[in-house]
Amino acid sequence: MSEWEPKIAVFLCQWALKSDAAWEQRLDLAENVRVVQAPCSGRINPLLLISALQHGADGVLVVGCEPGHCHYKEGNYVGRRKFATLHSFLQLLGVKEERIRFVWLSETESCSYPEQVKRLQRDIQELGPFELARRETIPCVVPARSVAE
Amino acid sequence: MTKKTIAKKDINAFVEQLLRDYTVYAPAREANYVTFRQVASPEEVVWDCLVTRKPPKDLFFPQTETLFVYAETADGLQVQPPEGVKRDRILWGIRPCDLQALSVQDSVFDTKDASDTYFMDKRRNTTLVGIGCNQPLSTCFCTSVGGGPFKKEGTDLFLTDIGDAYLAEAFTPKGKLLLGKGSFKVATKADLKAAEDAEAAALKRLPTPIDLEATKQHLDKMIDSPFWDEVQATCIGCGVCTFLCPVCHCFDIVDEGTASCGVRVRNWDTCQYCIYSLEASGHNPRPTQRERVRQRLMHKFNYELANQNVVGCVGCGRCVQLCPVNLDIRQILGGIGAAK
Amino acid sequence: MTVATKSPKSSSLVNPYLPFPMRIERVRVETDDNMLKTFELAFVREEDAASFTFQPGQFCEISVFGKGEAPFGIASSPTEPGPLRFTVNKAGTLTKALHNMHEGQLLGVRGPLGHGYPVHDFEGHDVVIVGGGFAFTTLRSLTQYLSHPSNRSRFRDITIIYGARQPGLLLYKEDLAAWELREDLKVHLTIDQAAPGWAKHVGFVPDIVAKVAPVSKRAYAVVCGPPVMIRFTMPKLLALGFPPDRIYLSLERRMKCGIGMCGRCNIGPYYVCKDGPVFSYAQLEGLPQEY
Amino acid sequence: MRQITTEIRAEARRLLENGQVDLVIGFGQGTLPMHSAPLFVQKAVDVERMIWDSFCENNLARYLREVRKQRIAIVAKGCDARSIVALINEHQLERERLYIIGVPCRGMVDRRIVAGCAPGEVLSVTEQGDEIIAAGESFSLRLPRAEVLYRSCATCTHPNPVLYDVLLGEPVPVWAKDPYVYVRSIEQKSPAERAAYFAAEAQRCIRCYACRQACPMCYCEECFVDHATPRWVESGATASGLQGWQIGRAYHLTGRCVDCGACERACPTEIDLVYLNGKLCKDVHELYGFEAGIKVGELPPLAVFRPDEGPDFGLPAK
Repeated sequence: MSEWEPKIAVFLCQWALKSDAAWEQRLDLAENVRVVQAPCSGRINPLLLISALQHGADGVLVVGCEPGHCHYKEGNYVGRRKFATLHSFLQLLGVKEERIRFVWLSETESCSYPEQVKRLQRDIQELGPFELARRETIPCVVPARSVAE
Repeated sequence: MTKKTIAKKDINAFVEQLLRDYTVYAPAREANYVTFRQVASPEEVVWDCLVTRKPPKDLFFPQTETLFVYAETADGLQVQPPEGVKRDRILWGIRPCDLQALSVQDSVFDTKDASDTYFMDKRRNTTLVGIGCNQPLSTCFCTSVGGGPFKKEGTDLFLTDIGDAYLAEAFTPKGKLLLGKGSFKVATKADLKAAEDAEAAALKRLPTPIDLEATKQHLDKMIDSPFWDEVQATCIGCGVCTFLCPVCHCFDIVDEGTASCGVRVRNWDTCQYCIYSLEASGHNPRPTQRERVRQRLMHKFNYELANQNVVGCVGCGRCVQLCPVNLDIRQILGGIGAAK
Repeated sequence: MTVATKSPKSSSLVNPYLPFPMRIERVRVETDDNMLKTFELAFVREEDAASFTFQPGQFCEISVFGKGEAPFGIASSPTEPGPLRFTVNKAGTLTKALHNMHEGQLLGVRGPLGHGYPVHDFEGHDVVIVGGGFAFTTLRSLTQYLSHPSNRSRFRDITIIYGARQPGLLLYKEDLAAWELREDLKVHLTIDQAAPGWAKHVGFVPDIVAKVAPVSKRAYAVVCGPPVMIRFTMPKLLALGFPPDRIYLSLERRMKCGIGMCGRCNIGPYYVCKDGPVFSYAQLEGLPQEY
Repeated sequence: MRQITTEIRAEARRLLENGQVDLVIGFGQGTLPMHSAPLFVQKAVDVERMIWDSFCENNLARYLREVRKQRIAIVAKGCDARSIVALINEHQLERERLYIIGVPCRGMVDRRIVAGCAPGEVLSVTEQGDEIIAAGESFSLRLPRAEVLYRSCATCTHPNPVLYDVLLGEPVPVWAKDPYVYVRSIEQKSPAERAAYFAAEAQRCIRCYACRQACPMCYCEECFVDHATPRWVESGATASGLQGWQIGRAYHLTGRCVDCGACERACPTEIDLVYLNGKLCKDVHELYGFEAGIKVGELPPLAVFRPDEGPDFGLPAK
């Protein structure tokens, strides 16, 4: 287990990082981090979060804009109810609370985004891998023989 | 044929011995019901369950089965099917209805044109130990569809409960082999009489045969019958009847993975689902539940007779017991003769 | 490709689910709307090429790995050497992925599957070929086969009636042009509505069948097209005197296994994959019209 | 019960005879003991086939969206009526098309519990007051009705229809105090126990989708599980495929589920679905004060929001 490194899936509202400096650091190529941009945190299908976990993510971070600053006025409020109920539901299934994190970044905090990702990585490192089943087809097992033999 | 008996007190030792040489599947408890699964000890075997929740078909035709793994490598595209059965298997305690169902599946998966390697591999490497049904349930109707509570066709070894002992009849070399693994005695005349009595008593509890040929002929003329509108009205279009049917064999083939690597699997599928026959264009040759219910009945009582000379229903009663809206195939069959 | 099964008996030596590889040699766009492409596939292994013999009307299951498998009629004729041709309409997930593939890429193929057109029965008879839209693929195979110099003399008059919504949606335009030049083929092309520059038939295929009125005596009709075209063409052919056992249809259904096991493509007791895809109308009469 | 059966028949006869409706959806005698089956009645002569007893377990509201008849009467117990309200609120039904025959419900009897108590196959069941009498070939068994109710019925707090055109019989007193008592008992387990429990339950799924098909609220034209691009969950009976299906199915009912338990009753492998759905009901109740299908016109909780509600997602409250 000592070599195990958690994989993090980030669902990022494309408007949440308010400055170019913050946008530069969105970590979409960082090791063990995958960033999925969404038009708005309210537009993120909860199935995507479940799918990410089943595909190999150990932690999920959803980043949205702070209240009053949603590009679409109220999208983040719609998202909030979805995430709050999903989060609670997954805990019933034994998924640990800390595994999924939702953050709303204010304009001034938007540069703290890389720190948020790293903090989640550290927390998940403590928590261990996702509790429920992963997709069995990943990673693929390379067969021994070839059709083209 | 060899007829022997084994005392009930010795049966666990027999199963114990079989477990040393085989992988054994038997009716056993799962949650609050009994179903076929692998057992590790004789104590797990449930003896008094006539109709298991799920039929043993998934031991030959698993709900999800890998056809092959594929991967793109430097040498091109590689395709590798999984290995076959490694250790000989025993299916312990299969009932005559499920045995008959297996023979129907044989006629689907092993034809003159093609043979399903996956199904046949498991079939060849499995010894079937059947057991008769002394006390058929109220939902049993094997006798209606050409079966019987002690029908032994297709079994390797068949057990009949005769009180303190089981009468054991071996029909194949595979079955005879098992007789050497337990404390069997030669059957006496009294034993054979007891078995006959058990069969006669069981038959009394079961319904009379229906005229399958007449049913088929009725169905030939019932393609557009309003009968289907009536019987389908309350059907909710789930897969309970077909997935729990020991005969139903439909499947879907799906790739799980990416273009460069993954597995091709087959999954049980059912004619009752809307998407079963839905085409990519949006056209659906069976657009409503009416066509789907008709397909299920037609397939079982007309098409399979026409194609394989077998009936696609063995009267196990699982669909009767577990249909969420109590659509009873016995009632539907009764209605076919009377319908226009 | 080895199949790992224990002591298989002879009939099950071959795993019917394993595809063999074929390479895309050429892709061409068939129609103006870009929805139809013809793929020319070449065998990768010589033994596959050697053992692959087929009849017009048969089909293959083509694997696009990661998306699955789907059946496609073989559009080339056994008389044409070289790659196999398949024309694919972009409709669902698999065909979309296939349309994005290009020369050199590998596909998996199983086949040939099903039964083709009964060409031997056609010998000494007229043959009327009726097609609509993108369902002309195996009819191309059939036409090429019947009209091949080594075969042509065995058949009497050959009439082709083929329609599409617009001129740009007709498949195999080069072949159609070549057939029209031949004196031993009667080619009737039609489009649904008049279009500039179109001097041939205008109207739906069933109406053109009635208008052309091919002689039914000593003739076979072969029909392939969308369900609605089939439904309206049948009465016209019957009215012209074609008996049901001399009308053949090539049907399409959603398919998976291609060998009569997975259960989904049946029309009555027949499986389209195994017993078809070519059926005589006599076979289909009285069965559910589930096509 | 017998009284209500008579009243249902009379009402159905009246509605069909005077042409007020084209179809009455209710229950008829099933073919097995402890099974009553959904019944469609279109002719007044057939109303005698209608019954009302302790085994009318299906949620009949699931049929409403599929029936194309113009005017329908439906026998609705508490949960059916809530589903009807929820469907109206989601614009899946027109109130004007419906004639709701409300029936106060005493909870439906779980035939699996009865069968589990019996020493042999149950061949007949009768009711006497608050007792169920189950009999087989060599036994007769008396069981207190309250102890053999379905789990969802035992915790039901809306046994009386919330919407009806006619109410047959007297409203029944509500017996359950806490509708979420069962969910709470699961919540109290450790995360590891909960994960193991969910995995074990989901593992028995055979993907027959009876839960979905039995549900009045599962009316999507294409279910997420049937979607090919993207394929949200694995297609097969693999652990992740089964868990993904169970998660997606339940979660999609957030704020829409009326906790009727029809899904669990339809399940052939007896998977505990009620705790999944119950959790969602509990959360929307506690977080947003919402219970599905109670008020006509009330929007589902995931379609609305209040700016000042929680959680604050790491930001200090303003």
